[in-house]
Amino acid sequence: MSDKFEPVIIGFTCNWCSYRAADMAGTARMKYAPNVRLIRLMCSGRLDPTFVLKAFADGADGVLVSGCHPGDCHYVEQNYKMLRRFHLLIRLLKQMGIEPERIKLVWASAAEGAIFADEINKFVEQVRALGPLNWGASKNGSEKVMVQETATEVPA
Amino acid sequence: MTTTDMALKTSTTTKTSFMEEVIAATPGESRLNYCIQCGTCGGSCPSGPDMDHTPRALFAMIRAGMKTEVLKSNTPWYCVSCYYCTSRCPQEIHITDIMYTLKRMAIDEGYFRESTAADAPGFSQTFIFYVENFGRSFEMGLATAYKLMHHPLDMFAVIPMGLGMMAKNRIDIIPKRIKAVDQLKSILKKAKELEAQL
Amino acid sequence: MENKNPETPRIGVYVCHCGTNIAGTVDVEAVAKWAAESLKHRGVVIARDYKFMCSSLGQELIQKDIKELGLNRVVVAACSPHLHEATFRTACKNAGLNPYLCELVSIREQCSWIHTDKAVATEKSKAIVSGGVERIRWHEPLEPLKVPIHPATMIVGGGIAGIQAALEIADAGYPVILVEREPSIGGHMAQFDKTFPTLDCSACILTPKMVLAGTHPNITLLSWAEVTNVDGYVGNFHVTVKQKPRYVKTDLCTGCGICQEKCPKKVIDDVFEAGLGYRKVIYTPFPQAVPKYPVLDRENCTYFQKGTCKACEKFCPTNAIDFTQEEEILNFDVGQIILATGWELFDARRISQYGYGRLANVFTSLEFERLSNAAGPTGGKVTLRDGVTVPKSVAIIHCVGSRDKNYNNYCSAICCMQSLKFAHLVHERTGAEVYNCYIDIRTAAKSYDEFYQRLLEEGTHFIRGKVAEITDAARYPGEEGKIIVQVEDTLIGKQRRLPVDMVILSAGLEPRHDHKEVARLFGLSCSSDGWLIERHPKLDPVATMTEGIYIAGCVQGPKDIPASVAQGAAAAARALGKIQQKEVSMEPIRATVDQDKCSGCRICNNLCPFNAILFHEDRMVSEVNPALCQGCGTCVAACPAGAISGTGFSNEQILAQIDGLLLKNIKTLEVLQS
Amino acid sequence: MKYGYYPGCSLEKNAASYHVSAMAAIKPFGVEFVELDDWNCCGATEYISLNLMASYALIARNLAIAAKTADANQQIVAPCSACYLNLSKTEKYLTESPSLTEKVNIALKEGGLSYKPGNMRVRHLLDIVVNDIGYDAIASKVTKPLKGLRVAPYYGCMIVRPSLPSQFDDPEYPVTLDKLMQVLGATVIDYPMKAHCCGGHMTQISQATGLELIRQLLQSAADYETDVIVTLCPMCQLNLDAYQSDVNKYFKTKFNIPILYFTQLMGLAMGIEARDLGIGKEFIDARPALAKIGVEVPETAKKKPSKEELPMPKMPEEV
Repeated sequence: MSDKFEPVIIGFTCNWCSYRAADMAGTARMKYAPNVRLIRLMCSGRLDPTFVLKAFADGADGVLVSGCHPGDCHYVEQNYKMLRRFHLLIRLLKQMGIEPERIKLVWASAAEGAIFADEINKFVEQVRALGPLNWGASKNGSEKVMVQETATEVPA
Repeated sequence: MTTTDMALKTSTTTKTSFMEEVIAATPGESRLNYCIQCGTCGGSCPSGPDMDHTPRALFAMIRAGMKTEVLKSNTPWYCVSCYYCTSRCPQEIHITDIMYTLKRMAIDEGYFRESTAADAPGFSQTFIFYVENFGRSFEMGLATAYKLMHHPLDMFAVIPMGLGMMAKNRIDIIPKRIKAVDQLKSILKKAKELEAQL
Repeated sequence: MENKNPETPRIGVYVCHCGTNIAGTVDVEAVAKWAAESLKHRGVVIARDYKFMCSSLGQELIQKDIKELGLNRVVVAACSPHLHEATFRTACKNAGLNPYLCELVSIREQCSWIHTDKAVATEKSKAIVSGGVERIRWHEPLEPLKVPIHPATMIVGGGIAGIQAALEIADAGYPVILVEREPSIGGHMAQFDKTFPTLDCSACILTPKMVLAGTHPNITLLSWAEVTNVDGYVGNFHVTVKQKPRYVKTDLCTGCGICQEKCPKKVIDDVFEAGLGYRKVIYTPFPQAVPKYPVLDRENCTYFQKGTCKACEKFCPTNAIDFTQEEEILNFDVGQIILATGWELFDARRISQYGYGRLANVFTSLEFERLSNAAGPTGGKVTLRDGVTVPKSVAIIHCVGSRDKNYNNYCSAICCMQSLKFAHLVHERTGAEVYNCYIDIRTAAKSYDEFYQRLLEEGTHFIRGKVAEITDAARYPGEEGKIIVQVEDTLIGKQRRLPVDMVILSAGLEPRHDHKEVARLFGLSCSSDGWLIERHPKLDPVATMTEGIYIAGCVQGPKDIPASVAQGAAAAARALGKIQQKEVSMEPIRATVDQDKCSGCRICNNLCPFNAILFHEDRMVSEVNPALCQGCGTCVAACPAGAISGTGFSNEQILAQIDGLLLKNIKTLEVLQS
Repeated sequence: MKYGYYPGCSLEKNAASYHVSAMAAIKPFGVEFVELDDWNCCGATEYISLNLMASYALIARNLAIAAKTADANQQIVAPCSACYLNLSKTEKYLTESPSLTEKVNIALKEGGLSYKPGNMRVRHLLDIVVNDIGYDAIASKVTKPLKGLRVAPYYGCMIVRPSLPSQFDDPEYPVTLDKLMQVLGATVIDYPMKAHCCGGHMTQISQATGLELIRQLLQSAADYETDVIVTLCPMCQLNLDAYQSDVNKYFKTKFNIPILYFTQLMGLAMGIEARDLGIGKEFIDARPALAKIGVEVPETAKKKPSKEELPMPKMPEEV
């Protein structure tokens, strides 16, 4: 292992498309960066902004969010709802001093293992270039504040 | 690097395949690697019957790494830029743009002299001589210089048309010149330096 | 974060070698050892590694520990949960542990298979195991939901797939409601003359099935009807159907056909005759139509336009004509639904260089089906559009609108065989020279390639090239008055111009124009191409993500008759399986609203695509109907009061998993110790 | 409405009648063209065959000038199809590729210029006429409908293909010029070659190929008994007009179809005098065809120059 900074990234996938895309990349033995640790949700619509803040607070340097392609959601259209939340979340992160480049949204169908792997590689490089976040550490103990209180939804 | 790129890399022994070279030298996403050899381009091409290889065949040859044969071909020089192939291609390959790339490569590497369209670059070069030095194209100069250089015997054949153009007042006898020729020249000089670095 | 669960967690961690699949890249012994030591304070009682955890010996290992060590949580680190989650949950269940207290984390697809550096992969595996351990601490025992199944099934679409499904279920003794939009069932197959590769007469094999479907005591057939609303959930759907007025009393009509004969007005039949023939204003689309009752086309009816005529009424021997009929709304309770709404033909006018609509003798595939049909407008005589001239040369163009990024990306699957069939029919009926222009000949099914061989034998000219353009601009002698097909013959690398009398465009299959509305109506999703998405492309091809709704035939993607029939039967088998169970168990991954916390803001109400969230106006709180909820969790994430929680994917579970993945559990300990 | 106007080299001399007639035809509609200051040649299809960066820099200089021209309203009108295509395509590629833009800007900087792509609308003259001025406005100005004149609208390639963001008509079966001619009262013939190639530069590179392409076009139009072919590109006009006698010689055909610009017919229908529209500069005499609709074209000095004749002195610019 070299001395270069290895970011830690938490990835959220949906159960149907993007987790299966990751499975597909695995089955096809595509090699990609080991920096991402995945959490499987049922749907990207389940993504509570709290999860992202929690990941940053816990020491993650980046967060990857992925779901089915627009129009392909297994719950009809919940990925769109995530998309709306995602844009708000980016604004929130900016206000908190977190670079928006530390979070990335990837649409991947169950067949797009290659795309998924590619996007992870690109994202890892992107976060590597930004350097460590150390958000949890710098806020030292204040992380509890941002859990639970920040999840809001804009009505449709 | 996409996985497609990886697959290409591993399938060839050479460091960079000819196809990769062509793709790299074409602006935008050429999609050359997506060709399914359906022949829509060859069927659509107005000069297709006079080309020594149809565009489709040329793409297969590019894949096969037949660089010399490809760059010697008259195909790119017979392209009339009608964009039928590009517009109809079911794989959305930028065929016309690839033809321009092949022309540039053929000139850079000198292969065009061996093609059956060996004079075609001369036409482009004469045309561009006026553009680079005057900022405008110059039909009279183009016709005479190009014909004199490449088809001296045809010179007499073009005289009636030239005279006709004059009679109808449709041709300039001296080239027009833009005001900022020097500015243009320095822009083009820099652009050529950048091109050489590619 | 401390566990609020009263039970003290006793967790077993099992790390699988998967032969060398995992062990080749991950030091599994080290992972297990680390878990036993470093996660001890998080409740890990035992951690083991084993060659193949999924083998019966591996499962017994877990079961033994559950019994002997009193484990109340199990984490298996092995392959993807999509592969073996059920295996390990069942193993736990058999040992007396609630299956939902077992979590499978993937260190194969997510780690060993995608990485090469063993040290890095081992560290990542530890993090993944740690995430699983933190998560399982928050798991609760769950029981599958049981819902009773209504024995009736609704089938939407009366083409061959829908008919097959209806007959399978009806024959098994259960009621079916078959809804068809057109006046008759039969679908596209009823339009064909011959079917590939055996060249059976389409009507001969289809009409008996139509008659059976029309007369079966267990089938309620509603033609000229459309589904307008679907409510409910698996086992208990409420479907609203709009019965369009026929202006014919079906209890009086005998189907004698006198009204059709006497109706003075003819219009072009765009549906059944594909625009190539005429029908009367009061009509059955074809003589063998099921049901036999005609339909009066109000828009074109002289009586409805001008108030006079009524020829049909005057001549009807049974007084069955009723101009006062109105649209009827019918309601049905059914347990399950099968969608078989089929396909539409690609509009060949979109490819203007093929000249369809401008050049008279360019035909679409459906037009040619009618032209070659013994019951079609020419009585099966293959002629040019003048209805008289027999073509001497015919070009058949494959892949029209298919495999083309400008139109549809996908292969329409049936066109190669269909084009070969056309070539044969043209040979047989006219003796003309036939040119088939193709990109690839795809004959990958039983007896299909043999049919290709037969066409080669018949002397069909096969030209490998996608046709560039079809024009009437004669360029060379011999081209005058012909249609010229310009194509590169890619096998000789030359442009060719084929002067022919007739061109048949093998246009591709497209989703119905209203596929999006249909998907929304039934709560399904379609792919970007517009075909409905099956639950699994290989292992569950007729089920959908909505429990109790199945798809069959071309609504799922282009396919031929044998495949449509197979899917119709498969969908019926799935429905029958559920009917026989009398009740259905559903994964207990559901959202629930804590009524004490709910502020009644109703933000969640509009987010649910399954209308599973009810609002109690009286108490001003929302409630999730567990039978409708599919467990996506969008409402859980959206609830500003944190009043909604998702079983199986709760906030606590996911937040804990984040802690675990980032080894916060270890780090906290280290901080405490230092 | 004001637009930046990029005439292109051809309209200066060879296709001067296109320029003159365009100006005359748009004038009654309050449309104003502001010629870009000191514009340069677009490089046609030739420069890109020699040097990629230089060809983009050459075109980008014009885009940069247009962007600086306040009266241009971020729109460039090009009457020549090749100029239109080059400008539009360059705008598209620069917008899509930041790295290409970066390099082009390094070159432009040498000339004290810079260009930020993404806001410029490049448009063909026909687009302005049919979409901005509109058929209805034109119809209201038609005083001498082209009744009885059989017109073959000829689009050529580069305004309909490839599909650029500025595209305004079907790539295979365009109709805007057909509709315009109908509005002018002409009998429009629907012939299959209207968007095929005029031969482009093939007349220079391989005469046989070039002449054959011209022949195919003339043949198709002649099959439909056209009186006149109407074009919207100087290259198409030149190929079909100036090489028509060569085609006749080469293939032993007897084509005699005048080739006019659409703006010339537009002007005639609006009652503008033929001499104010540059009519009379064609090689194939348009007078017999125009006589059908009662248009008289004043005699030009010469009909056919003989080989012995010496060149004419340079004429003053037309008004």
